[in-house]
Amino acid sequence: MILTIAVAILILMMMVFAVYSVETKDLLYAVVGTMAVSLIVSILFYVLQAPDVAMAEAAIGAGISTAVFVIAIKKTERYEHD
Amino acid sequence: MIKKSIALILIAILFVAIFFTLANDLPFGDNRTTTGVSDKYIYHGVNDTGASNLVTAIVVNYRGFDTLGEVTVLFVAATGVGAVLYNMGRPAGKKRKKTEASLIVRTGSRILFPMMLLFGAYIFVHGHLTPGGGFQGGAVIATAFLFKYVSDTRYHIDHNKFTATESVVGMTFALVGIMGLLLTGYFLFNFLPNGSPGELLSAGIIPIIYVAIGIKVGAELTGILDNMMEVEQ
Amino acid sequence: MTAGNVSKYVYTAIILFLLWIVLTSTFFWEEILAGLVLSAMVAAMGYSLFTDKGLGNFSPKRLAYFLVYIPVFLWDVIKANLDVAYRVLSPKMPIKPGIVEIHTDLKSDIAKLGLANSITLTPGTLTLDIDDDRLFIHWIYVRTTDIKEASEEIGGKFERYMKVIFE
Amino acid sequence: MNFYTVLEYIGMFLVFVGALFLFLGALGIFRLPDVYNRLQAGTKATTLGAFGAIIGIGLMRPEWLPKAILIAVFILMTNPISSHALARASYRRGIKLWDRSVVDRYGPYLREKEEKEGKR
Repeated sequence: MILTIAVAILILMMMVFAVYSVETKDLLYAVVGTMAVSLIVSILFYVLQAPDVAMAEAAIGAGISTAVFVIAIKKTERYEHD
Repeated sequence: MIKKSIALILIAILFVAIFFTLANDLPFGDNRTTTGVSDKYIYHGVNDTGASNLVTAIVVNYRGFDTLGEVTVLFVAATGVGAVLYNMGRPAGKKRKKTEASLIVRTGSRILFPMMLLFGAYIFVHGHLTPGGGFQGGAVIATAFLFKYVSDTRYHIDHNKFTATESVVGMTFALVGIMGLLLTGYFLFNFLPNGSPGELLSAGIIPIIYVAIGIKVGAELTGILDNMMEVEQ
Repeated sequence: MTAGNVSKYVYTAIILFLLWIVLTSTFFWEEILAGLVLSAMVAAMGYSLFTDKGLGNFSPKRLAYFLVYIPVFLWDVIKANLDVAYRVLSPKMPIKPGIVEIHTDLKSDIAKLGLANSITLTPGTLTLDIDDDRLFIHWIYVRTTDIKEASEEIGGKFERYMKVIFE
Repeated sequence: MNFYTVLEYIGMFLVFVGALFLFLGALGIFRLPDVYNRLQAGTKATTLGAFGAIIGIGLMRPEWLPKAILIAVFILMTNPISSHALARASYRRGIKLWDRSVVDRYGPYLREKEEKEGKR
């Protein structure tokens, strides 16, 4: 029961972060949003008994790809135009 | 406005769908969901391959050819990044314009860098025993190099050495496959003894391939990061 | 001040090998062999920066001070958390923040790192920047702005340990 | 009551204490006025919170204790470094101190350093 509630909260948070990172005009915040989505997804993978995938998601999704995005934003522009 | 509310309603429906699927149809930690081919893997996997981590048994042994393709995809991606960013040039003698990292971060990276490398190596060497494997360990190794880049503005890797390492380990993967072809008639056939599951030297060719994949992925991701960092504004 | 390359390399390899033993927590000969090979390889990649003193770090006096330092430090971390709890939970929020400057006599980089980390984790202080012997500390409840007094109050205790352990 | 049961209860207690301090850290991030004060609460509380939780798990499953201690030591080493980097970066980006702060010795130092580098 507690696990079910926790999973529900995690899924809800994941969706909020996903919508936020699509909607926001500040690309840096969007990257942080996708990083949060990656972290929550990796927790969900762990709960679903897939530790291998959880590790890959945490290391690549939350670590390396965030770094690559931040570097790219630093080289280009931070704000999205209409 | 209407567009947004439609989107929100769709998201709510998606949430309900995902949540009730997870809550009702997928019992956590229960193998009631297994059907057909997965039963074969679960009941015969350890005996067939000698790897106590079934995910690794599937990824490297049963589906080893797919993994070779995956590694190739990553290689093509790294090459693509290099090709796109190559012409943006790196004029000789021009420093990257950046604030120097403080002494704390620099000293921290000095101490933590070898430890992070060893931890990445631990993950891919034990790929057939514990969760993790070549891809995860390679990503950890790449973060170690990323920390180096963050802490020292003048640091850069030796491209020739990295490319050489990458080619050698990539060729190792292919050579192991070809040896299987020569000895038994099947590409990537497990020609080494399985050993007893749970020990480090078991599972035949799996550890060799995972060490190769780990080093290759680490080198490729580091190459991507290096290309991104070096480009001038 | 710095030790020779061989000493540095051996020290790094030993530390990494101990790390490997703790990670695997087994004593199978295969694991030991893999650990030896890997720590020798990884040490070759980072030994020149890992340490300044090399094998000199293993002197008994240093180890003894280090063992004494652990409980002192952990007790300070707990005190720091009780301090945070008090400041956060009391309705008036008794804070008087500011950035003060302190001085240190430590010379080696690793000792400075240890001092800065200790200061960050102990009650009410956060290391903001460090430049040679000047440290800038964000203090949540400033009691003195004098450099000498602040140095003694914030870093004095740790500095005495760090001097023996890392210098 | 055997030895392992006692260890398990100690472990549960440590996990509880860790969670409590994590909660206090979150409350501190919510209540305190500026970035630097928030970082203070955040760093200390997350360090001890994670420390308690990890060592607690290690005591509940004694075969994991060495790994748990290793992770805890890594957290003790890396957490202060990251919070220092955050604080320094936010000061250099120009994020102001709380208006009721009493003293700021870092601003004058930075300006002095800039002048020195400008002259060169």
